[in-house]
Amino acid sequence: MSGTGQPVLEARGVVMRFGGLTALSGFDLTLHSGELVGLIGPNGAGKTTAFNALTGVYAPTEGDVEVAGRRVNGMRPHQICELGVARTFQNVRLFKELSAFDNVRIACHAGSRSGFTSAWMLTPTHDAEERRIAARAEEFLSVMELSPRRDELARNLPYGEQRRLEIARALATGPKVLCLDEPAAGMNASEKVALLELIRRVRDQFQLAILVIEHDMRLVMGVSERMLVLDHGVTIAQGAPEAVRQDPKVIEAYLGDGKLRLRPPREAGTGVP
Amino acid sequence: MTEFLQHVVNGVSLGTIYALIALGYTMVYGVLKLINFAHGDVYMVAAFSGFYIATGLGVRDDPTVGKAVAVFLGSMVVAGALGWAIERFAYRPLRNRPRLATLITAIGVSFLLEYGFQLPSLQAQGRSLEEVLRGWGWTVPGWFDALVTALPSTFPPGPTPRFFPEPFTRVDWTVLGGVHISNYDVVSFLVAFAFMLGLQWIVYRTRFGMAMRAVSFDPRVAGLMGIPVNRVISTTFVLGSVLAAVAALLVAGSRPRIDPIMGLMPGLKAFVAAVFGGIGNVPGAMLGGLVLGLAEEMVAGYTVSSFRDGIAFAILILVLLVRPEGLLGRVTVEKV
Amino acid sequence: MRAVRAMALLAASLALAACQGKKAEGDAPAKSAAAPAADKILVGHVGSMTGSEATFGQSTDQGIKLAIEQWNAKGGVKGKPITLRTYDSQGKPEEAAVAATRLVVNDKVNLLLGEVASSRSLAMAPVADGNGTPMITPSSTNPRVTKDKDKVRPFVFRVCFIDPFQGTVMAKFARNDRKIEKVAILRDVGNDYSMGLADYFLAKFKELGGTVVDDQSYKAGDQDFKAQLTAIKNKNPQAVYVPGYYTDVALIARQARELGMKQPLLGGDGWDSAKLFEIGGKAIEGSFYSNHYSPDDPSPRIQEFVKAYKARFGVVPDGLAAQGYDAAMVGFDAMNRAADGSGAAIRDAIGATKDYPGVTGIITIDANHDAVKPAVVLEVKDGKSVFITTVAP
Amino acid sequence: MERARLVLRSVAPFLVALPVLWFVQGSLASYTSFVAINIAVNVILAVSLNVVNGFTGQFSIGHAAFMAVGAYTAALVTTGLESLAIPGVPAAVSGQAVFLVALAVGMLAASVAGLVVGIPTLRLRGDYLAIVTLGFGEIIRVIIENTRVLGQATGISGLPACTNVVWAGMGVVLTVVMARRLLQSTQGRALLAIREDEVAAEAMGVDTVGWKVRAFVISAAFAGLAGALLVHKIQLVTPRMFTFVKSMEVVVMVVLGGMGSITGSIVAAAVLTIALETLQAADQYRMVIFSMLLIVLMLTRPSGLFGTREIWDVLPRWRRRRAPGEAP
Repeated sequence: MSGTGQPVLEARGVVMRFGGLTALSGFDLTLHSGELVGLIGPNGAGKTTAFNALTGVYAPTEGDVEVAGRRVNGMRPHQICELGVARTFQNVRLFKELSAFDNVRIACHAGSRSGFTSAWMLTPTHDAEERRIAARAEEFLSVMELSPRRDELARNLPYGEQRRLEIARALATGPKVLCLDEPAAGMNASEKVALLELIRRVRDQFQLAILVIEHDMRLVMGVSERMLVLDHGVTIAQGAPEAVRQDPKVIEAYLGDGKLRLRPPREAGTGVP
Repeated sequence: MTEFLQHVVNGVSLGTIYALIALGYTMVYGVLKLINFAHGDVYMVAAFSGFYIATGLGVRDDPTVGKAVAVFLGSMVVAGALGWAIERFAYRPLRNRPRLATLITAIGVSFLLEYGFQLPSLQAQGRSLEEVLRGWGWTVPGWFDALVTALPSTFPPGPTPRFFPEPFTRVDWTVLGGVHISNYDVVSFLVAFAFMLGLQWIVYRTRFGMAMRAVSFDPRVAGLMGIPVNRVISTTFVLGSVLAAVAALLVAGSRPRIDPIMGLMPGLKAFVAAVFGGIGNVPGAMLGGLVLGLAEEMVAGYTVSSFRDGIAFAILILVLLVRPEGLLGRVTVEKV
Repeated sequence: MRAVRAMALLAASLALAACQGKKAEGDAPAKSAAAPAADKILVGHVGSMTGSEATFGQSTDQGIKLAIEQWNAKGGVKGKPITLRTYDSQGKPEEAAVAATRLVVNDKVNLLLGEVASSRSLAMAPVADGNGTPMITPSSTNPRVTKDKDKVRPFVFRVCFIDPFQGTVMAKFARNDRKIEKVAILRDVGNDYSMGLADYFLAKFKELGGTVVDDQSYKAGDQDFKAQLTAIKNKNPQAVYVPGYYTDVALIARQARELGMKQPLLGGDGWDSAKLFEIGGKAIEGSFYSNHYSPDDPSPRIQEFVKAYKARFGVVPDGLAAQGYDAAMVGFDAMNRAADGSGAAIRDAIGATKDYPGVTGIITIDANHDAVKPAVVLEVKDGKSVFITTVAP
Repeated sequence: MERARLVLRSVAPFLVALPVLWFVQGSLASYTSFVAINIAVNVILAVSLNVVNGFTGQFSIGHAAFMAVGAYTAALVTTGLESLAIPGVPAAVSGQAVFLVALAVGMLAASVAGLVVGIPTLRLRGDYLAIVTLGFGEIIRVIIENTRVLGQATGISGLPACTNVVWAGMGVVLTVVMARRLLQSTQGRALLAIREDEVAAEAMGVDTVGWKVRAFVISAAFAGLAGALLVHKIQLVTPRMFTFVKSMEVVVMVVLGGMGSITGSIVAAAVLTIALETLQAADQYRMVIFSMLLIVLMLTRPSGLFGTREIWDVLPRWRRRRAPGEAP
């Protein structure tokens, strides 16, 4: 574990309030390059809210978020993305009517510097830029094993491939931190294992810090070095997977009867609005 | 002070027109998320049905309560039927298609009604419709024959404005030392207010309203839950069109000039009012209409009247920038 | 889907039938005809047959139709029958320009008639000039229609007043005859005719020593004019000048009375329609307007026109129908006098029109290609226009 | 060598179009060329509106306002510089040069208007944004009607007749090349991303507000071009040419052609313009038939003629799709 040097992503005392509802309180997180951290908790615990606060979808009500030492509170998501935080969505949000290739190419956009005029005049710079983007997009498609699906419309891909395409798209933004929101949701056991393997490989290849939200505790434990457990917006435990599993508060909040099995979801509507 | 009060009365009276039409707009939008551009034209058709019925009954020379009721009921029936037909034939086939497709058929229907009513009457052309159709080699079915003979001889009315006879006698009062107000202003406002309350009651307190809200939320799921989606939508259209008919008669009664494009501007303004109030929101439509009417009135009365629409729209844009969901619209945060 | 197909069928057959119907009526030659046969005279009319000003366009068209039918009954111009081809401008200048081009270039009309609004006639004028086809506008009053900057447009004429004349007439009448000192103006801001009249009225009225206490505006088609009227009422003028069209004036008059205003309204020839009295009712009583002629004029010329029009179209003609009729009549009269059928010859003949007894007055075309004719001022009394005075140009 | 090839590729459409248009110009009768110019203007309008409504997925119903700004600005330039002759150059050439300047200035002015309208996209979406564009259209009209320099309701007449098939055609080529190259560039894909999913686009580093404003600016500039071309054909500019109805006509063209389809916009603009012209023969039934046509077209092809695709993507698909007997 590379717990030294400047963290790539740091959250200190982040609080998210929606009207009277506190969806997240006192959320702390330090993420270093190369780390793979699991963020777990029952439904409505505030995991996605934490993601949204980190990536700028919501501005935190209180607290600070820093990316590579730079405070990003109140920045728009695209600015945070440019600083190196990329994400996927719990309910896949691809550009449905565009091809897989285009989906990834759009994400390569962040690094593009040529403007409208050069696009219209087809200047050599623009040409080079387009070629660079295309090559990059191809690369990420192949990393996520989607090359054969290059020209398929995103909405026509099977679910698992849509999930992978979302990761490819996030990778294409050139992130330092990758936030994955339930990447394995809806997959069967063997698919999940394969996906997590892939994620780990991606982390090693691109030297990323990865933050994964996952329901399935066993799954995350297998891959992550560190875990964070949320319940009702409060961080109730964090640390190495083994330690977290033994934590009585986690067992109380999450595991109930002590077995590794998901508790029935809480009443709907206790999470983010 | 008198001038100001007069402006308030005028503004509320104008705003009431917008509100009455906007209520229908907002109902349909609430359920279908569709900008029913033909709504203003249903309003126009209702005014003309009222005109033909009133002419047939001789309202102009001898207005009675019974005739007034007949005029109102008759034109409500025509408007309701038209609303139903528009939904059935122009909108329903596109129900699950891109929302803008329906917008274009709405514009098409709007044009069709406007230009159709601008055609010179067959009487003026010296031909009967059957002759024309036979001339084209069509056989005229019996029911069509009956329908045509039932139509007034001066139909379509053509582009020249018509005089609309008062369905009930106009009374003007002078109050507060010089402020003029008529019974039409009062009745219109009360009717609009009653409609607002009634609609609110229907939407939130009846089984039908519950079905409407369900359809509005997600028509597909509502259908799966056993709600007769088509019937709910049809009924909403009929309801909205009937509202338009009442609005048309109240407006035409006090501003007795009707013509085939009379629905265009009020329809547009009512749409603006509905959005301004928070589209889909019943009290919002009422409030939006009144605010728009008052804004226009005050701008015209106290600043340069040639800037009336411009300044009214500028105010509107500024308010929308501060409250992007309209005055009473609910702020919806997209779930990410 | 069945409904869709039925509608498609209906639309298609309507289109087809409309074209066929046209041919059957026989008032238009086959579409592909490159040039009118020498034994026929083809007249083109560009009018707003649909859209927000369709009522004006259709009235004008009917006036023209009546003129043609009357000439044809007499055997046509120089023994040749006249046919009419009307194209719709939808009230849009750009459509008017295309329609004029089509009539002049493709259909090769001998005479071009139209438009009601100056903004559309202005779009047609370059077409007429550029192709050497004479054009007469029945009711476009803006000076620039016949005069481009300082140059008179060679082929463009009009049979109506120009804005300066009519605005001035009413200002003189109000100030000198009625001794009015304080007047308010309510003009249609989107209508160049109304703007022109109001501007010239304002200038002349001030010149004659009167004061304009308020200058408000409205937009054609508005339902409510009470805001402006309330403001005007507060300034307490002795009369209100409303140089708009009857469609709006009738409602304005009503709403003025509803607000307790008793001042007379003053207006221009845009008021001329029976609908004004029908919709305006008692409210319009006691108001004055300037016009080309008085429909009550007992002269047989006018009475016969009114009678013939009523018999043909079932309604009383309005001012626009009368002007359309006159524009066509002046044109045919000129063609009858012209040396030959060429555009230039007809143009010269129109320019030479002198003391033509039209329905809308005795028309003489001056060097500016404008009609010189006296104006009459009428008062509305008992639902009729009553002649008050004549104002010479 | 490579550089020369790139430059050539960049200007090729214009090099090809210019002689073709010269040839066409010479062979068209003046009525036909008038209709052709009308079609060209409508194509420019539809394709440019497609940038906002089709590519970016915003809903603008105030396109006529941008047209008006471009038209009036260009008219002021041509009338103001009419007497100005560039020394040593024939009058005709100098007139064309002035016209080119006028078009450019018109586009610039319109794009500034586009910037003003684009800014509310910061906060407004969907129908609320539509109302702002509509309101802006009304405001522009009201301003023109109240400004003496712009001729109020009468407008400015006596403009030089500069627009011909070559100018209008080059306008179309410029607009279409702009739209096409935009669509194939990373910038254009940013717009598509906004249309598809604004939240996701933002999260992928697309500055959604910035690109939306830019889309409005570009779209407005070309609407201004269309306006400037039109008024220098009919030699007149009046506020009546830029009403709400005009804006709606352009929306109809875009939706009918298929949102986001460039060729769709072109075909729809041409078809509708020609249909209206042909229907002149139908007398008073003209607009009635036209509106029925509109309804029928929309009911039979609800996603527009070509959907979001281009004509060449669609034509073979038709054949393929019809084969298994699927209902169209």
